[in-house]
Amino acid sequence: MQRRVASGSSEQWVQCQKCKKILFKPDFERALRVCIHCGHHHRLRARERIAITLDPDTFVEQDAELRSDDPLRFPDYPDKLMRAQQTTGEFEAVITGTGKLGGSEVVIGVMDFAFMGGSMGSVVGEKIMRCFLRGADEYLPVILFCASGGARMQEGMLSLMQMAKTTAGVEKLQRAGLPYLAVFTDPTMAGVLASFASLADVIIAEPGALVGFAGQRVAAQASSGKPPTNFQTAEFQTEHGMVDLIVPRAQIRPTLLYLLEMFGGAG
Amino acid sequence: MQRRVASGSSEQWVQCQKCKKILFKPDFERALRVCIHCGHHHRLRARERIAITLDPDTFVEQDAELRSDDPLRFPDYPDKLMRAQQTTGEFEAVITGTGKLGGSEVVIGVMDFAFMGGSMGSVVGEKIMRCFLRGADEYLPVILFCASGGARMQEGMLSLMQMAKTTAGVEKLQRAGLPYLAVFTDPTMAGVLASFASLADVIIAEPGALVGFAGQRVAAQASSGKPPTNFQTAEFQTEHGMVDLIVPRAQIRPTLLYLLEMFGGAG
Amino acid sequence: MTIFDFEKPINELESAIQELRQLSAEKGLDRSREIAELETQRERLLKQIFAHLRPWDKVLLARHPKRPYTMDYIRLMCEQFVELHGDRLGFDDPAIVGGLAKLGGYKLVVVGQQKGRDLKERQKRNFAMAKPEGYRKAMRLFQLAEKFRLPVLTLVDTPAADPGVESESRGISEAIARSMLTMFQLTVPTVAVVIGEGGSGGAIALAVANRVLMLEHAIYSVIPPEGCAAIIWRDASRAPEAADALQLTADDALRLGLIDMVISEPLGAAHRDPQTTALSLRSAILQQFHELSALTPEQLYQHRHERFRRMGTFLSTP
Amino acid sequence: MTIFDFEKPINELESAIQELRQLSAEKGLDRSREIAELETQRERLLKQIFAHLRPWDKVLLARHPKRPYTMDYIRLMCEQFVELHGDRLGFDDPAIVGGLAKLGGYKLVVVGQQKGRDLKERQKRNFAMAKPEGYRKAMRLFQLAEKFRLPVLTLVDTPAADPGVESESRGISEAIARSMLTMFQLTVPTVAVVIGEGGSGGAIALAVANRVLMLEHAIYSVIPPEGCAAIIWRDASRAPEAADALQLTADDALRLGLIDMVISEPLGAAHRDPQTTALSLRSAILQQFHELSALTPEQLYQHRHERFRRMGTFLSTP
Ligand SMILES: [Zn+2]
Ligand SMILES: [Zn+2]
Repeated sequence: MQRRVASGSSEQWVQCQKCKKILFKPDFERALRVCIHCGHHHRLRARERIAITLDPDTFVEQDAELRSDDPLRFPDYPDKLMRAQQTTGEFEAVITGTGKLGGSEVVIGVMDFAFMGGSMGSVVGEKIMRCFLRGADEYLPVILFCASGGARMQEGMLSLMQMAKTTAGVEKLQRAGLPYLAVFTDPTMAGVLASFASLADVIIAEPGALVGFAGQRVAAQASSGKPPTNFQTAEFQTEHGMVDLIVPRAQIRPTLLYLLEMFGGAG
Repeated sequence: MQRRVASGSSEQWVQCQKCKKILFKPDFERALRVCIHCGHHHRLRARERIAITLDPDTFVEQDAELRSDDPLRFPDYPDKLMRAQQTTGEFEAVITGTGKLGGSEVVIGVMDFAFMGGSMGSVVGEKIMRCFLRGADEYLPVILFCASGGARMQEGMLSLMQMAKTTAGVEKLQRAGLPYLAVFTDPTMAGVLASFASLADVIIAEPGALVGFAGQRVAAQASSGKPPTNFQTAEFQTEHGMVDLIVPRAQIRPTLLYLLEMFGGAG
Repeated sequence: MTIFDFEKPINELESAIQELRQLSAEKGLDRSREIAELETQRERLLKQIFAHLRPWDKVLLARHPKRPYTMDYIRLMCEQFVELHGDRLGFDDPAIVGGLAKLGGYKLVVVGQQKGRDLKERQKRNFAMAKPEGYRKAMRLFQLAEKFRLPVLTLVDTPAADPGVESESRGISEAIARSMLTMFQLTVPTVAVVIGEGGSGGAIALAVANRVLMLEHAIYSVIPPEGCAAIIWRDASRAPEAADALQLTADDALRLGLIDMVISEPLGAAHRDPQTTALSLRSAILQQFHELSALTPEQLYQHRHERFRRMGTFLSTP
Repeated sequence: MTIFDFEKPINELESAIQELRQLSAEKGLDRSREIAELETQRERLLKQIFAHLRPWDKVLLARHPKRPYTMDYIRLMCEQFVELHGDRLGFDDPAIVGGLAKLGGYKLVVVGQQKGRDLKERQKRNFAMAKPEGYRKAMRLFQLAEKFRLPVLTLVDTPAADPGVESESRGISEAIARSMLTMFQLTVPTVAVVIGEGGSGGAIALAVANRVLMLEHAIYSVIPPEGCAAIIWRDASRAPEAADALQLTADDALRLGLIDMVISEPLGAAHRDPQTTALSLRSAILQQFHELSALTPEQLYQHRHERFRRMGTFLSTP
């Protein structure tokens, strides 16, 4: 678990986004971008997550050829997509494929918040759907790391339908009796939380991750009382029965291994 | 529905137990013992309930030969049983059998609060269990009118086990795909509410019936806040999602008919 | 009654007709010729206006305070209906109603969001913004339908699921997700109709059906146009432009292949003639159930899955 | 530590032994002969007292504040354990713990009521009086067990289900009933052990298993003896008599045919030697799962139903 996260920057010092303390970058990377002072889990890019999760060099990407269209001719959508592709080096907000975890084959999908806020349009929905279908067809467990602001506005109703479509995928995998584990990373919101994300057999969350349905301001406006201070954190969701366990980043891989072992064989 | 309830008393006037108004007895009986002033539903005896529920002269009692034993040699239990039998004219706190409702055969069980507070010991549990098994075996819907203070203390653990036993009955009937309708009458409490009663496909309650888990004093003691004024009424339970619909006594038979029609055939 | 800009001239004519009628009745004068003339004028005006509705007009019509709501349609369409309450988990959400209905020979489970007509009912119904318990009640009824092999009809009319702190704390996201999951599990015929506002997750939670229909002036959207405008232009007042961009009308949904049928509303929209609207709705629904009755339980399950499997528009690079 | 009347002489001896030991260690004096003598005395006294425990003494032992609790046994018995939280409906009840455990080659779902050791934890755990959400978490874990074919172990230790207003308003009765129903639906092997207090509905909600065991000094009762005494004699202080009448000990349960086995506790009860108790518990549990592993899923389902079908004692008049 102490493998180094790939990094493009050459600076030697970084600042923690939460406690603002200055951190020595090699240490920070070795700690998987968890602040050693305050424990803040900084966001990871999708391929960084894959690197620290799967057995080394076992990831085989799937469905990388899918590209977003602009079905509604929505203002600036093609530009936004192009900019996202340029800044992230990815073609979409989720990277999916297969790989090995402790020697066993799994289907994995990792959302990338850096790509248009991890929003779910037709391509994200299709790729996630294919994860579930691949799991059901090839008799493999499915592991999804969620990081998303919700459905992608720019594809209108088509994005909304991805909520149903991905839920259909969960249903198919469930019916096939295979395990589905979800990891909520910062942030896991709205249309993603309200579809496939919440339906996993076991839900793990990273400490402090933002997890919720509506934006904080909308939630506060719609309520009489003041939201609690930990509102919409992973901790809040755990208190409210929506998360099975909060696991620090370095322990996520061993926890996934344990769960897959438990669900894999007869007792 | 305007059939007359059998009555042993010859007095012409009765007093409403709730609003204390004086009622002309023949009118009171014609109103199925619902006060015309305040709507209070006075308790009915089991055979009275059967008479106003089933098609006339179709009830065939079953398992009437079952009698309570005194397995724990519990203080005064045989005396209590004997007194209950003498005052009620019944041998146990539930009357079960088959009959017709709108021409269709049903299994019916009606609890009698007058018999030791409708408490559930081995005989009550066995008779209710047989209702479910008869329903599953003979492919008949099951209708249960509940009226009970809970498990029968005098049979100790054996009474406790009746909660599980009757629940097993519900499970068998469910698996057979047959309808189970429950009617909560005053009172439906504790071990009966916390077993077969709460597991019906549709739950009807009479207006104002006491429906709850623990005694009111215990509930209040165990809580920080004051119980609401309608605490543990049928209305409270409906607000809290535990009752499908509150139905005045005269409408219960037509409601049961409608529900059985809905559940009886394909759409 | 709220009068929208594009409805103003119609409403003025309608007031004039009303006055003339009253005058005739009170004074015994025959003003039938003038009335007939005004009515022709009204008809022409309605046709003119409704031929050129913009998406934002549809948003306003879908939210129209006189628009028929779920219980109105149930009353107007169904031969019989018994409402069932509660999620059996501690709550009964008035924003979602459900029960057992008879409709043209079918026995159905009907579930729908319910708006309130007056302020008091609106608050009680939380403006049809369902809380988790609303969807959990729906799921319970879906499972009852499955058990007794009753077809399911859902009527969708919600601005959104309730976004408040209470709903968040009871798992509104989970409830929406699981409601969709439950609808995918069913093996009975299911039909959903968006009758007013199809507001994002709160709407699709009840709309995972074998057939999804929309009334002519209903909308279906991933985000309210106001919210969309606030995000794009930081200006919620540009909602009409956002409504254009979002393509949220029934015709858009049909063109995008996301619904099966648009049900025409009477001239001037549903609130001008609820009876006629209910009749159209009824016959459209019966047609769907009739067609679906040819499918086996397994086929119904597969059909629903395949229906949603296809949704989405994307490219595949070689 | 609460010292019960019948434990007083033992505790006095134990204090004396402790003092001597300390003295030996501090002053370097050899008091081993006296210590051995006192220990023999203690052993004899324990035997004497524990040979004549009355039901009320067992009630006190079952509630003993030093008695091992669910998490103690999980720690002492299991090779590995990961706790899972939440009912996925809005709540996580600390009065019931559950998770995935490895136990002697078995992969298990383990669920049990959890008391608190100190005041703070006791309040947090609500004295192991579970609310509806506790049973709903349990049901979710039972269904997880069914899906992945994991045997289920439950550890029962509760004075009662929570009787408060909040629990009533969220359907504590329904939750207890449905927990039993869910356990009846399972087709995996299930074993329940009453490790302390088996308090009425709150206990049986987790005890619908293929095998039900009790620790030697655990109790299982339809009503707390205090409540029973209050009803019969209007005097809660006559609880010891009520405890006699209720026949709530492990031996009673075995004699009445309601449990399958009584697991012996070390001399002086579980709290005097948690390790040894855990070992006995572990081997008893493994034996049950070993025996049950011979049954098919359908047989396990039927076996559980038949087990409870038989329960009850009554006469049948000709
Ligand atoms: Zn920090
Ligand atoms: Zn009265």
